[in-house]
Amino acid sequence: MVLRDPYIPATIIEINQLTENIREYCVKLDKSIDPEPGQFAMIWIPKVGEIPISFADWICEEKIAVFVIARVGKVTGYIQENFKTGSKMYVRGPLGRSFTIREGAKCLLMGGGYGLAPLYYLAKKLLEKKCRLKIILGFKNGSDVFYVNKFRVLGDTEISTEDGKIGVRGTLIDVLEKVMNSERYDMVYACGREELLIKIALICNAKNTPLEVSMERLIKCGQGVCGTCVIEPSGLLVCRDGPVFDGKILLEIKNHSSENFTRSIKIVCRGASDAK
Amino acid sequence: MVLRDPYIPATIIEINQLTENIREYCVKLDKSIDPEPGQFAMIWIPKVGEIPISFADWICEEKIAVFVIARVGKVTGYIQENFKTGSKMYVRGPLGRSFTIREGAKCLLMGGGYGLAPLYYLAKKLLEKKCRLKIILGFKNGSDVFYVNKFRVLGDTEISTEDGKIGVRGTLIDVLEKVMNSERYDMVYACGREELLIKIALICNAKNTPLEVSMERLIKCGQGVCGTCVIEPSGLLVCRDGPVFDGKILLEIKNHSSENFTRSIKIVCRGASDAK
Amino acid sequence: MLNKPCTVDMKVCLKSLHLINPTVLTSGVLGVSYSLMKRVEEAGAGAITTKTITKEPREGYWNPVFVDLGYGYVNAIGLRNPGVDVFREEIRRAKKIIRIPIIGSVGGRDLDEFVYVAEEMLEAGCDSLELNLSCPHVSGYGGDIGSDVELTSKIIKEVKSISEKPVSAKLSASHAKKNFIEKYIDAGIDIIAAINTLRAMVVNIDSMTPVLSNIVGGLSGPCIRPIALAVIYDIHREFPDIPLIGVGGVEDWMSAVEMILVGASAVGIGSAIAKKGLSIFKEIVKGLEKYMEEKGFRSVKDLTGYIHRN
Amino acid sequence: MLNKPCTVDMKVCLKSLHLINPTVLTSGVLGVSYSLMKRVEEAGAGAITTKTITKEPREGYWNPVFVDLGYGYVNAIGLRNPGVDVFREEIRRAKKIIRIPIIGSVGGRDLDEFVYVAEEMLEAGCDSLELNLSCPHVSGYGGDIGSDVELTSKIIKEVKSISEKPVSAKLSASHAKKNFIEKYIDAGIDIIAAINTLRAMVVNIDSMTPVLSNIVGGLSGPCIRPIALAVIYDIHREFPDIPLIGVGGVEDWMSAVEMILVGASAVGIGSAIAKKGLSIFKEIVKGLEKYMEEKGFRSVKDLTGYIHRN
Ligand SMILES: Cc1cc2nc3c(=O)[nH]c(=O)nc-3n(C[C@H](O)[C@H](O)[C@H](O)COP(=O)(O)OP(=O)(O)OC[C@H]3O[C@@H](n4cnc5c(N)ncnc54)[C@H](O)[C@@H]3O)c2cc1C
Ligand SMILES: Cc1cc2nc3c(=O)[nH]c(=O)nc-3n(C[C@H](O)[C@H](O)[C@H](O)COP(=O)(O)OP(=O)(O)OC[C@H]3O[C@@H](n4cnc5c(N)ncnc54)[C@H](O)[C@@H]3O)c2cc1C
Ligand SMILES: Cc1cc2nc3c(=O)[nH]c(=O)nc-3n(C[C@H](O)[C@H](O)[C@H](O)COP(=O)(O)O)c2cc1C
Ligand SMILES: Cc1cc2nc3c(=O)[nH]c(=O)nc-3n(C[C@H](O)[C@H](O)[C@H](O)COP(=O)(O)O)c2cc1C
Ligand code: FES
Ligand code: FES
Repeated sequence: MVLRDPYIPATIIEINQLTENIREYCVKLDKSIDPEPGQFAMIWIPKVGEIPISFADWICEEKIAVFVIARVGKVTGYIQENFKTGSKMYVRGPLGRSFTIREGAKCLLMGGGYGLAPLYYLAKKLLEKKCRLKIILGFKNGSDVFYVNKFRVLGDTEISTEDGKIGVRGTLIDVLEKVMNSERYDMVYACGREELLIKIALICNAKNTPLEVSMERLIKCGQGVCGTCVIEPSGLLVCRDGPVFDGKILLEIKNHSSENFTRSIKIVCRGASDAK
Repeated sequence: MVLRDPYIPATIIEINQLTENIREYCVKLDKSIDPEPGQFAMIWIPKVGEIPISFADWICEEKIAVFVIARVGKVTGYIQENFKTGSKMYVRGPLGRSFTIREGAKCLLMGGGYGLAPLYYLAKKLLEKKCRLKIILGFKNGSDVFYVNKFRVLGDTEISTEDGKIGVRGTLIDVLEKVMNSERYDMVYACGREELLIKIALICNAKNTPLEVSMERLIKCGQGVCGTCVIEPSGLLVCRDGPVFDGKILLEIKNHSSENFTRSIKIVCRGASDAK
Repeated sequence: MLNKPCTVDMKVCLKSLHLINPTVLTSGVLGVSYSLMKRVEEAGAGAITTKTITKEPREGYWNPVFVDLGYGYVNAIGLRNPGVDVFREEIRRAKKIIRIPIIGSVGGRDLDEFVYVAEEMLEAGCDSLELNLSCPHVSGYGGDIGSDVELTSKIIKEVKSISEKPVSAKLSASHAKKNFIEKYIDAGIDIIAAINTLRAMVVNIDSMTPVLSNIVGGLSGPCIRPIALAVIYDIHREFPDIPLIGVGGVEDWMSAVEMILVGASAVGIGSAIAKKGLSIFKEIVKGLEKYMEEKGFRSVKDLTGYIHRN
Repeated sequence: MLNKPCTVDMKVCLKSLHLINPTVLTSGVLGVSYSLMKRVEEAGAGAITTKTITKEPREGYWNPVFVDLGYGYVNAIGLRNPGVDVFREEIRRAKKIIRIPIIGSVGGRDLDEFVYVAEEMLEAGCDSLELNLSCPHVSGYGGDIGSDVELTSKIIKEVKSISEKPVSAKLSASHAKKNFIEKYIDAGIDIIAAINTLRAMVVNIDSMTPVLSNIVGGLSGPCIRPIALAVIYDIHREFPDIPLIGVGGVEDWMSAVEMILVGASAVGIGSAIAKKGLSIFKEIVKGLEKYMEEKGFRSVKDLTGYIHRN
């Protein structure tokens, strides 16, 4: 097919403030797509920028995609400040590799922050495939909690907050250790900050439990040609080989998201920072 | 679809000498096509040239096209001199507009020379649509006669030769006048030299009988952009609006094939020759 | 028409050349006979450019001359034309029956040929001239002229001196450079049309031969539109006052909008006719009109170059 | 391998650069880190060209930087690279684990930058250098250098004077002219790689804006192959002795065959990786091998430029 450009026009039909920094955007697309859980879209705001955002949900019949967007910088800031119901964005995707789903598996899902987004869509799809779900959600403070009731409908859900206002006081990891000690899971899925993912990977590795994680790097082309989103030393590309990877890659990773995410000269110097 | 080029490789599997100048080539195509009677192919012989040839038959299951080729000049001469079973040519098509077929109609088909080619394929298709066929074939001499038995199977066939060796002595037109005086036809189809077609058009016009003719002009692009195959004064293009036209256009034609066919500076000067 | 007021003005002016709408039949496609020009007018075109005409008749290259690649076309017709002495009559006849402007495309190998052909075309009644400085596959013509900016400027100056009608330069993408165009404007050029086809070839690996008899030809069609858009964008940014005819890959009303947004006052339509036939003109005019209504533009002029102001 | 003797020689030589097969990762695609280069070697490439490296780090342009059009791509990455001082380490590390040749792509705004970067790249262990004279969307770099034939010749001469390794010039289609190349050869160039992307843009008519943040970018992919083929054909006809790397729209073994037939000794593979991933290298090598067997060619060398002799 000869394309005009790969962007599907999309109109915001609903915005929900989830926490101080995080909002949920329900957007109606002009064309149907078929995202799988874990895949992401590139969201283009003309004259502002283009960023990768995971599918938090997809309502096929109505061509509605749900995006959960945390305010971090230029583009996400612009969206939160300027976008209203009726505002337009342009979506290219779905891109990347999705989570693996095994029928009837006993699954543990864990995540924090906007990492809940892909997990929510995953949880829905897992249920469709008759999986049993245990869900662990971690938040910084009580005021950061969101989506909990939506998850409770899908499976047995536990929460941790560092200030202890809701659920267990502590982090995801505290809950994880307890849960993993009392039961075996066929599959663990995790999504959140990379330090957290590494800890989860170590635990799962020790317990010999398969783990899939969703990873982040700066995304430029999104189609596996520019090399920006590389994970060292494997040479795997987040946009193409990921964003969902086997948790094992976290055990040997060399360039971490914290280094990679700085949109400064540092990003481009990733080669150098690895060397040290 | 992204094409490499529009040419389908084709291999000659059978050659039959029909008359001194005319041969029948059965070629097996690498890819299936779906020609309708009256449509043509551009046959490309690398390093030699490319010419328009009508489909004389198409055996769908085996992807075999039949071309009846008269020797006239460079490319047709090359084909007759060099092509054997196993030789390769390249086919682009089907191109152009086909004959109109009305279910159950009473049809008169007439043609001469390699004009029989499209008529044969047409006759087969008409029979499939339960039409009744009267066929008139005209040849110069007894030695020019071909395809007659193939036509006889399909309908009531009469022949004329100018030397009288086979069939009626005289031309197609003599037979036509007789036939048209004794019976009415729903549709007349004709294919042959343009002088002949004009005479047929005059007769059909007088009798108020619908006529479709297959026309020729020099074909360059074959896709309706270069304008080479134009028929004046209508501006109709043989490669795109034809080669099959309503016989009426013959009554007002300004540039005749004889002028147009000379591959000399004359062709390019068509504009001028019209002016006179 | 009665119950819906026509709110959008489709007329465009390219200097003194007035078009009822911004669609222009581009040079080399169907503009070879009065009858075809008439059909193009009836199909709804705003103007017609003739095939490039040379002094002497040219037979052009042998078949194959045109290759459809799906995403574009490669052609090497070879400036096939009957020569201006014959074509003059074709234009005269066309002028009697056609009301939209006819732009005569002038070819030549040197100053003299350009001036000779231009003079004849004007005498025959052309409403404008377009100098072919860009055909990429006929040695000595087109691009070979256009690469020599001094010669080209001289040609423009001379042709302008004999012409009261607007004169346009048809440029190739590789010659649409700032320093070239500055000189053309100094020389008096009125309009710029860009782009012509890009030198290209098609290879058949089964026969191990080129497909075109001339070996090389010119690439046109949808796939060159990104290149044409950048050329028109660049020229309009540097020279916002010169009217531009955007040519290259216009295949529907959306591509016409793209061309106009980046700076074209009118759009040329060429090889898309292979796929869509002549109905493309009305399709584009209708689609463009509807788009402008929806976006609230009153005239094509307001849409021209809008991307630079948005 | 045991019961079928390997009758076809896939090795190619570009001057003193020896490739196990004629597929080369083209500059700007994945050649940004040692780990990616390793993956490309494992995928079966014959050689790797690095991203174009400049003296200072360059962040490149903001998103969007890459647009898929179906028939091709328009990109404006903006020569994003960490600068040669950092990239030197990447090359050193790559050289330790990679056996196929690494061609360092050198970028610069002037003679000094080219020489500085070239020197560093050589010291880090590059097996060859490629001078980027053709990137179409970074002002001051690439095509802006390549359009100045005198400066370019000087750069070639200087780089050659410090390099014992073969040096290639990466040309754009519009600068691949006979009189340019003559001078490059006089200046000592060893290899020519062509073509780079063509200046292009993509417009979104719904938002009425350009899609790329940089507005203009470069067109690559299948749709530029007809242009690249004509460039390689033209160069090989005029200069049959200079080894050519044919780049532009190579998307499968058939397009590699086309490139080699018209005169390429090796083929560059770039944006096709977006569609096919890294498996494209083995696919091309296998397909090419089979084609040569069927057609009775013993070596890629025999196939190179065959269309000129057929
Ligand atoms: C596959 C994938 C899926 C994602 N899904 C979501 C999602 O569902 N919801 C959501 O809110 N965010 C998601 N992100 C992160 C999101 O893309 C970034 O937050 C966003 O690109 C920041 O853009 P900005 O212009 O607002 O920030 P910038 O102005 O570009 O940067 C502000 C800060 O954010 C950091 N940053 C830049 N790029 C990224 C990045 N790719 N990831 C994280 N931090 C970054 C910078 O280093 C800087 O410190 C996802 C990222 C990836 C790679
Ligand atoms: C739609 C169409 C269908 C055709 N179908 C058949 C067919 O089924 N069988 C068949 O034998 N021929 C057919 N022809 C005619 C055939 O195309 C020509 O005979 C052929 O192009 C001559 O090529 P050449 O290189 O051998 O002759 P050239 O060397 O090009 O010319 C030799 C002589 O033939 C004349 N000539 C050139 N082009 C044509 C032409 N298009 N038509 C007629 N005479 C021409 C020249 O004026 C010259 O006098 C068809 C033509 C058209 C337009
Ligand atoms: C068959 C054909 C013939 C052409 N002949 C000419 C010509 O004679 N003079 C000219 O200036 N351009 C000629 N062109 C170039 C077109 O005018 C136009 O610049 C080019 O095809 C790009 O537009 P398109 O993509 O709409 O076809 C020709 C193009 C085609 C396809
Ligand atoms: C994303 C991308 C980045 C590129 N970066 C460079 C570069 O840094 N240096 C360079 O010489 N060419 C660069 N190019 C051009 C390619 O090397 C190649 O010449 C062009 O893309 C045509 O080949 P293709 O059609 O196989 O992609 C880049 C191309 C793409 C698609
Ligand atoms: S973002 Fe370009 S390769 Fe992943
Ligand atoms: S042959 Fe070109 S228009 Fe018919």
